[in-house]
Amino acid sequence: MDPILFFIFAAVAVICAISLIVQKHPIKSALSLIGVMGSLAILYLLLGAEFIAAAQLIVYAGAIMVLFVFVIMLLNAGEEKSPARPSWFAKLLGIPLMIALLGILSYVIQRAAPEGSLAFGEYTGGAREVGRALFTTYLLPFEITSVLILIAILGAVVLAKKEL
Amino acid sequence: METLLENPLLQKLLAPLIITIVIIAVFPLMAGYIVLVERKVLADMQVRLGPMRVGPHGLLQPIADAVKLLLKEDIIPRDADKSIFWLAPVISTFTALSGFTVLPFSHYIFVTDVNVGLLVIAALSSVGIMGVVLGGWASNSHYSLMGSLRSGAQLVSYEVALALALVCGVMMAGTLSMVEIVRRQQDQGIWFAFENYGLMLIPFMIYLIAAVAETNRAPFDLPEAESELVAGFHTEYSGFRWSLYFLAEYANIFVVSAVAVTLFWGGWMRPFPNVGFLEVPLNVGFPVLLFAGSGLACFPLARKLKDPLQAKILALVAVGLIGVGLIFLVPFVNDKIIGVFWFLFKIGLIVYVMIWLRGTFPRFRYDQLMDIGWKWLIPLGLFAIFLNAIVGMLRAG
Amino acid sequence: METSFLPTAAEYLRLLPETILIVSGTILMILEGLAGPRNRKNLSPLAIAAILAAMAATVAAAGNPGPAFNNMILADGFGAFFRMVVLSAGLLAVLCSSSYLTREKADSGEYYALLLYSMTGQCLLSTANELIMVFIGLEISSIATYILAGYLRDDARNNESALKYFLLGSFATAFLLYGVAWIYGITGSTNLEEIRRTLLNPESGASPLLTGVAAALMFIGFAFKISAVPFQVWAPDVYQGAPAPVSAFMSAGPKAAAFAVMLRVYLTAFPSIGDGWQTMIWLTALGTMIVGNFAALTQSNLKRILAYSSIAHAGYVLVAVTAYSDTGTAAAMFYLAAYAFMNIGAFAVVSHFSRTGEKYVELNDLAGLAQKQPTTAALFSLFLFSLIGVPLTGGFFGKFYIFKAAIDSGLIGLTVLGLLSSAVAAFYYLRIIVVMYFHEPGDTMDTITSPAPGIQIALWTSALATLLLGVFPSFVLDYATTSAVLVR
Amino acid sequence: MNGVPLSWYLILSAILFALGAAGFMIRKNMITVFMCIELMLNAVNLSFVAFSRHFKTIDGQIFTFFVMVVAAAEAAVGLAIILTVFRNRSTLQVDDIDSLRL
Repeated sequence: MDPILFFIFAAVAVICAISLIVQKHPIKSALSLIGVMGSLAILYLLLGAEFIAAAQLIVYAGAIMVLFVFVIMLLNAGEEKSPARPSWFAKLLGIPLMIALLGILSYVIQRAAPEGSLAFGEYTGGAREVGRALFTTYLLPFEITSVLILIAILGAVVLAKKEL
Repeated sequence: METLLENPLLQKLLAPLIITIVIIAVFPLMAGYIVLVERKVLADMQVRLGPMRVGPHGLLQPIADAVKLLLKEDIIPRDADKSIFWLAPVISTFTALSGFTVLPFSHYIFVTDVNVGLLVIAALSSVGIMGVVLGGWASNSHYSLMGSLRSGAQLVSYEVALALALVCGVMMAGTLSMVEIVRRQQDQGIWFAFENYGLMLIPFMIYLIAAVAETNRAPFDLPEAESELVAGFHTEYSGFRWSLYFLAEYANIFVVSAVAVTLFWGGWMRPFPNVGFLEVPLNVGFPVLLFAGSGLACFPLARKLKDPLQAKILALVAVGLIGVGLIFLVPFVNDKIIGVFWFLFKIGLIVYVMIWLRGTFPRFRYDQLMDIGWKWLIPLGLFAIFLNAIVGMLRAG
Repeated sequence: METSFLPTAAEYLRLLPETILIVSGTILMILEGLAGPRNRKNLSPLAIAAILAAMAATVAAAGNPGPAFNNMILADGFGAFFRMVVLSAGLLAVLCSSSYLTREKADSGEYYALLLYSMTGQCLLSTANELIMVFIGLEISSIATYILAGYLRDDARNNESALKYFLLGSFATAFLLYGVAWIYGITGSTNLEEIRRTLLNPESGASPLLTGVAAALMFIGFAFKISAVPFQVWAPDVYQGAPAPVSAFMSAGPKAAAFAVMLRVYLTAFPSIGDGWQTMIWLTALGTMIVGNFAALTQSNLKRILAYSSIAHAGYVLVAVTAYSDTGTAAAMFYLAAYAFMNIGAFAVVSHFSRTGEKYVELNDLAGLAQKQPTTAALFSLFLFSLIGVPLTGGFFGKFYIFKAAIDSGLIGLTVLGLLSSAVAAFYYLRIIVVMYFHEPGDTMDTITSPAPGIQIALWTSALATLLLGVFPSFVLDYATTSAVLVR
Repeated sequence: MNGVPLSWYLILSAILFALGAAGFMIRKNMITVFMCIELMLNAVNLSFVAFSRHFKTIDGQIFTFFVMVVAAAEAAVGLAIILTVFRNRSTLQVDDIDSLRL
């Protein structure tokens, strides 16, 4: 059962990711990204990370992507005029570099990654475990993150408000 | 037959499957009747009759409406983005109906019990926003776009208040599983709304207000403000696609009410769960009186109707209602369905309150709406969390 | 176990500098909100007071070094050193900003709040002892700096600078994060000490190949932040576009913090792959020095020249990192401290000179500055001499220690090439001095006013610090040497 | 066959990461470029969760949690920056943003 589910959603994720970078219209790219995020959420469930799966949908699909779509709509961004004309930089570096990166990573993973088979249901990290870790071991990062969010709010206000 | 039913895999798969099918089959009908009730109640508040033509007292109106919607011409605006125009209502409906999967209708009727059930509902509702936003965008019309932007902003804002109110309830329950939340209330013998010397009523009120806004209902129905934006994000939608949005809206109302009932009103438990002598009057007497009484009340109405066919239909409905009431007298059956009865009854109450609000309050202006969300509900929600946490800690010693 | 996570008073003390910065940043923000747009006050004195308090707290925390909050941070001498560097850079940046913002009519508490938050992130980076803190510290520092770079949002140059910095910075963060994920996958931990133990333990079965790839991925992330070749492309555009005081801060504070965290991560966690790492840094250091110095030759915009010079200087520090020894680490620390002062000093002059809207930032606009404002010109020359590495300035001893450490580690080739490239560098610094002293003043010189008090304080402080480091380097170097041992 | 090897998850993660990085290089619309960065972060998250499951410890999930928070903060700031750029130049093409080049 597990491998079947894995392959279905891995395929969805990869197809959506490819669609993200080939779609001409930003809204469709955004939708593709939501597709990737959704299928990753299901893979997280397969990996027993229930809380993270739910958070993935709430934070990424529900908050971040809504923000993206909002901005695309506000700016009324249309299709790209010159979609398939990557600059020399991209041609020279981008694609071959990425293929090389992927090759190296896959080779390394095949050769040296820790062995192990992950079956569904052997280990789960629910809200309780995550919460406990956040408020004990990871207390400092958790509290400091609030500063990060404050900066984000402050920054958005500073950059977007009517007058300085 | 016995062995087949005892097969664990079958039990694991069959029960959820049946419940799912029942929900998908019954809910559209139910949504239709919620609308009928809404129209009737609103009419009553405005001293008029409401739908009266189709069926006795408009009882068959929902079916007529459904037929009309399904047979309507399917129009897609020429400049609309076809694929997204098609996808948006599907997203809305899918996420709204998926919320049903974690609702505990009674202690054994639920599709699945997830450890993070409440988060699943929050996740689905936050993804559901995409349906609204994309629908407005894909229509390629100013009214739709404005409506969807407003609606999206509203949903995102009120989701925060909603979540803060939920946190209070989760704090009381110590779990995110919907079934467990009700079990905790059963163990403690009290609905969470009245926990902490009644302080939990604050988050409940916040939840209720935010839920009304979250479902785009009056007085927060800005996205659909007819006078300004025609019909908001679904201006360009018609026929079947429109009815999908419509279904999603009512499914959302049902789900947010169900969450309120589960988290604050004891889910499938009867009122006063810890008072033993009320067992029989509430669990048997009340439903019997409710159904049989309303059935009996139909007879005088039926006699007044001039059309004999309509009178016959109404009498049939009355008999049906009495029959349902009598079922509750059978102890074995009562035991099985009383949970569902209370669950749905409480949801009905909350839906009634929502209709009531719609009939009473004028619509807010957009800036007022944002002010209420950000400047009142969210600080109040944070305050409620602190208050309930401290009081809860003191109570625990 | 249940109660052991409660932090002790000593642990709070070790976090005190960051706490002060966060609290005062928030107070500044609230004051700004309370004052309203009408009765704005210059809030820079408050920010200065907060930074001075944070400096005092750093000194106090250094008296009782140790880990805090479950080993999340390690407030040791190394951390204290970089905290001081970051705080000094921030202090000078605030001093420069005050008059700059008034001039651009953009004075607000939010700017200072963001600056303080950004410094919080950099202080956390200097003391981070866990990859999660590295990540969060880096993000706090970066996100605040992205906003600062685009702070004057009606200025197209600011927008562009912020956008480039943001897009490339986030891209780099993703690489860093991927490396962290791999390290976690190899060792099962994100604590630097534990990673070191696991990697050095031959029974752990950690593959060196995998560790190398992970360390390289993380290096990409760090290399972006320190603008090392080939990830330096953003730096000139960003430094040119951002407000001058922000560019000054960016070239000193975040860069020092990024070096701090890079040194700590590689020295503490990855001694097992030292050889491969050295080769990689060797190439990067060389490339960074050459690209920085040669590209600066062709520039005519002062901010761009300083940007390329900052790339070149990152290259010198990388030479010290390549040495991979305690003296090398100490030399890098000393150099970063000296560089912070001389570079902010130079940017302070540019910030003063460029006038409203940063209209005058071309090299030729400097013509005749020596006649109009001999003091400013003299101080600018001092900073430029220090950047060249002329004796009696901090820059000289910085370079001296770096190349000495490199020779001690047998990096003769790199040392020779580094010295050659810094000889090239002397050319473009001297060109600025020539324009200042030997060209006739143009019409644009008429509008120049005398430096604002804040700028003057910043100029004199930087000059004093540059000279002090040039005349009595041992005070700082000794401290750097004793604390460099700590991260090994 | 009732388990998925760890390396499959890692390869999926590597594929997504490389796609995101490639998208970053070849796309011209700055919003899409930003989305490619989000894709890369998501790919990293998958690795974290898979490793967390492999070690049966919660640490990787915690890291994922922090990455999400940071991504949200980044999105807010990044989109605000994109808005200011658009306000001044009315373009979303990265190539058009070149006034600083000499």
